[in-house]
Amino acid sequence: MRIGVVTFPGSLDDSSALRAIRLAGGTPVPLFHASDDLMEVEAVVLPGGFSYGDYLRCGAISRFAPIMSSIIIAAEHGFPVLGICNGFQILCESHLLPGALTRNQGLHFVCTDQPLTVENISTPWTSGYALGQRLVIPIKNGEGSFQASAETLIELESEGRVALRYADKNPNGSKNEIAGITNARGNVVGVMPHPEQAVESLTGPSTDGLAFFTSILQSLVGR
Amino acid sequence: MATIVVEVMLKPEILDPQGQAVAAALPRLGFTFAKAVRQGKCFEIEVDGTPSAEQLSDIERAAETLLSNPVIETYVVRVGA
Amino acid sequence: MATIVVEVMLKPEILDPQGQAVAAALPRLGFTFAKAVRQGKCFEIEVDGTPSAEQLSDIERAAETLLSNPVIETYVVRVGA
Amino acid sequence: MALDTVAIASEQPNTLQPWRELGLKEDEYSRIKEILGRRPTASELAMYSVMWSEHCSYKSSKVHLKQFGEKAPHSDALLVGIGENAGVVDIGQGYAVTFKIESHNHPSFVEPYQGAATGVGGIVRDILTMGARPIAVMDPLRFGLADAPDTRRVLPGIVAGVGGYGNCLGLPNIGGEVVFDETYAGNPLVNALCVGVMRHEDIKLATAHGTGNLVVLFGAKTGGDGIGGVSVLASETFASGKAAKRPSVQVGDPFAEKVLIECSLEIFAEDLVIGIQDLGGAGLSCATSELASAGSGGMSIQLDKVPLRDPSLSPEEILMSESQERMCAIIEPAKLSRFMKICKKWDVTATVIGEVTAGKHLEITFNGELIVDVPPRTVAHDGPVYNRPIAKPAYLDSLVPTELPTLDTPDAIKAELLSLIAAPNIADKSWVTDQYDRYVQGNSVLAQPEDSGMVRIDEQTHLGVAISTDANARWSYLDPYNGAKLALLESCRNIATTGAKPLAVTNCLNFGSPEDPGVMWQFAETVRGLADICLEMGLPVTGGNVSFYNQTGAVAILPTPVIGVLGVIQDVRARTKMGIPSAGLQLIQIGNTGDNFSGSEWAHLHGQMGDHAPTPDVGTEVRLIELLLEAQPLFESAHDLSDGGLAAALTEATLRNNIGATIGLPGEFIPGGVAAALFAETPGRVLIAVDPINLSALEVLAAKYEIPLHALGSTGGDALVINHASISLTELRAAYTETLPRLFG
Ligand SMILES: Nc1ncnc2c1ncn2[C@@H]1O[C@H](COP(=O)(O)OP(=O)(O)O)[C@@H](O)[C@H]1O
Ligand SMILES: [Mg+2]
Repeated sequence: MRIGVVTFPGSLDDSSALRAIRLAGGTPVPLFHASDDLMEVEAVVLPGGFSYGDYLRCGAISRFAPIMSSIIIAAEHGFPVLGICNGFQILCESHLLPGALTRNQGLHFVCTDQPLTVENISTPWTSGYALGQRLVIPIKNGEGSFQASAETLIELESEGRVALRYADKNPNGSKNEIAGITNARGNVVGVMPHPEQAVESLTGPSTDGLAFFTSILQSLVGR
Repeated sequence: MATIVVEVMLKPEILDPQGQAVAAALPRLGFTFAKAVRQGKCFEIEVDGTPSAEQLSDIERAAETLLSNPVIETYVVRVGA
Repeated sequence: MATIVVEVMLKPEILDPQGQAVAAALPRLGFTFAKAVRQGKCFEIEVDGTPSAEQLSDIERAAETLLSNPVIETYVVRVGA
Repeated sequence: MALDTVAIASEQPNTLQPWRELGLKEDEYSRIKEILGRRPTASELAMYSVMWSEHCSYKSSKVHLKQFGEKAPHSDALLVGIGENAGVVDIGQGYAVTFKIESHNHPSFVEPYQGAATGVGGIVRDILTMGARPIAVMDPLRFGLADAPDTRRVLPGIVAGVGGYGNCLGLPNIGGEVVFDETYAGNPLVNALCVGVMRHEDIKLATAHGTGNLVVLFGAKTGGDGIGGVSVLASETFASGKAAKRPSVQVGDPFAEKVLIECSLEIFAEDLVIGIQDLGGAGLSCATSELASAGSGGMSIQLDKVPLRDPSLSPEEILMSESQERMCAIIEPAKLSRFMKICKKWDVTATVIGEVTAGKHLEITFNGELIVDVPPRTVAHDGPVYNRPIAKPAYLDSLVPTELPTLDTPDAIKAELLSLIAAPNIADKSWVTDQYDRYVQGNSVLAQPEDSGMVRIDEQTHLGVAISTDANARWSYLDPYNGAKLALLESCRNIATTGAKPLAVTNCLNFGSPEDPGVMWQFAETVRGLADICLEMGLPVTGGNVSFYNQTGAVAILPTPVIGVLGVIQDVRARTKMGIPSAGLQLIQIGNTGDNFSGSEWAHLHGQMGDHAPTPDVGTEVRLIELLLEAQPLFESAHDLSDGGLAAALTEATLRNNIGATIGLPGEFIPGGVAAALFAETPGRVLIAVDPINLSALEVLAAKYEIPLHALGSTGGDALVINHASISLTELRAAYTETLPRLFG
């Protein structure tokens, strides 16, 4: 099962995302921002990092990369896309997901082992979790505060499109403790926490992130 | 040569922790003038000669699509010196 | 109530990677108007009524000591609407 | 201003030149004239002045640093030693590791964010230059008192700068230090360490040879950053009143550096460069003269080819500019097009600015006019050497022994412990370290607050490296010779506590003014101690950095030799962590406690310094390290005892996983009683938790290495109980964690 990971200039967690796909049993495929060729992958991960230095706004410049034009078209037809951290920011800037990620309330970059709860298991990226399951996954970002208009928040909540929520403490001032959301169709998911950094107990606080990658492989098999 | 200034501010309903931090710091330094502070970005764009109508409309479009994110921000374009 | 705007820009000799990133992105989107772009911060400060001379001089001092770092930045204070 | 050419310099020998303003001494200026047989051109003067500055020439430290060569232990692991951008050691399986610490102290006082950010950027380029992929950073920091107003300006800026740059590069920050002392007010120390890994065959050196090979400048465009920063700023005390001495600050662009790293690694992978050098202090002056000097000598440069960010720069300014994120490579003409292609892929500007020539001179032209014509060695390597006067400082004669309370009651134990662990030097540092990405790259096996940082090198074989940095400036103040030795021993112990074997050493020597004989004595003693201990421990010094002039008026900082030790672990899965993992374990202190209050944090809390540093017991430390490495499979957790003594170690070990402990301290057997047992900072001790079934095996090993074990008690419960003093973990945590957030928001 070929899963792509896009490297933008300034992507940082691309190698970890490739590793996570491999550990989950998939075939990781590196994709480069400057080409619009999706290399026959069946799903794609937009990894964390500081694409284009996060200058202007996080994700604002990457959204215009050639690879994104292919991804946007594919996503509108149901192609599975997971955006992690900077990838989530890119998805919002691309309008594949609503809302925006803004400066953390505490004004600092925050790297911590964050408790979360899973709130939606109907997406191909979260189907391997149990509803309400508690996870501990690292967050590490300076602009992770999810903001959206009141109507958008009502829409997300009423349609059950909040995928992950911060538990115990809100680390950054996100509206409704939102840590991750999905589009209406469920194929596009964006999360601020880094599941690819919680796939081995040796290097992460848990292995709670692995199910994002096993979920997508399962979903693709079942299709 | 002219300078165009694009000011981008967070919408009033969006949390502005940077502005809040400044508002909190001012009185600690003895400055009491501010009722509220919001922090935004500004871009100084240099263009050749006086900007044409077409250029100005291009700048508007750039401000709307690239320089600001309409989900959370508003912008103003000013033609400077 | 008046709004004071303080614009803080990097000095021209200081590297401005953010402005450069914007300048590089504009032509990729087909916008060719910009000869150069610099990015700075702006603060919108609300004060009660028309600002007094004393308030204005306070604002100048705040701009110099808190809102900007004179080692690398310059600022302008404008009284807005 | 008219261009000052070599021809004009020959014709007009009497032109007045601002050598003094550029930081040169009269005899140094005469020597330049002697070398050239004429007065220097303005550009040559600029080059010599920066390259002969303290920062670049090591003119005050050289005579001492050569001990690292003279006393060097034989080491099969050393692949590249002192003298290159960073030393390289063999860690087996075909891997080589390079690591180094550098300081960026003064710039971080002037502009904390950018100063610290560019400090990280600079050391990362040094590591990259060796041909290595940078894999982690660390940041030993020193600040003025935690509650001083200026610390509230300096610390958040520096921390944000270290994080802002390192996080954006995707380098995990796996450790560092945060220490407060009033002598660092006005002189914060920002030391940055980077470690990188490569295959043996990929090692690159800074050398230019092969007539006709091209000199290529790639990376950011050149602006006016930090002009004069190196010579003026780093050679004289920074006096806040003299605005003219302020440097123009260097501003970093971590994104540019990130793409420069990826671009360079792709270039290395295709073996496209003959030699390579980063542009750091003294910019192009340094890079061109060092490359030429290390090669055959001849090089010609067309300075007008250098891509500029600020077109108004004069040739002297271009030569001196410290614009960040630039590299200089020597490549064969046949490989140029491939080189350029890779640069284009990463959107990195690359320009041929000259070539290697058959001659022996570095010749630089500007618009066709010859403005520099020098033997490069005289610029890069044959700078002045000073044997500065040395005198044992008077303060050492007026030191007084500590006089501290005894701890007789449970209430006294509790109160003293809680105030100690809330002291800024001991308190939890996560306010700082949570601003650093410790996970990125997915290979961080250990990071702060563990005793050392540890990174996996190979996912198949599980090979890894560990790094720890340490300095105990108070001990160095009391006794710089032993202070340096103790810092190195502590670093080694930290490495061994996590399960790795010490292999090599780097250092960053932060001191006051070398023109003060007392400071110079501290420096000389430090280097002597460090060279001696490295020889005794069989560890090579692979490189380092010296930072002088860290002083305000007549007051110098505490002598602060920051020592970094690199260790190797064959299987990272076997590493030991510092937190107690479960209840029902035995807590044991390895090593004896003595009456070592001088220089301790507890004495400091009581306003005392004391009069002597502990005497290092190298034999015992070596056996301790051997014991730690052999007994490691028997440990459930292990934590080095250092600042704050056993009290701090117990706090950290219990709070890590929120598992309490009950211990009894037989104070009557320890000189200094219960107070010493808890708060003395005797070196050579480790706190471990072991499963009772492993106890006898541990005892056998300890006996073999003749290392004493002391049973302290057992783990479990939700309190730390010490001799009837019971402190709930909640109370303990509050005291330990609230200090930094309260001070810095
Ligand atoms: N304290 C020290 N211990 C050992 N080597 C040192 C020390 N200080 C400087 N060096 C070595 O001297 C050489 C020159 O240092 P430096 O000029 O700082 O290098 P760079 O210009 O690459 O930063 C380097 O090889 C460095 O490792
Ligand atoms: Mg170097």
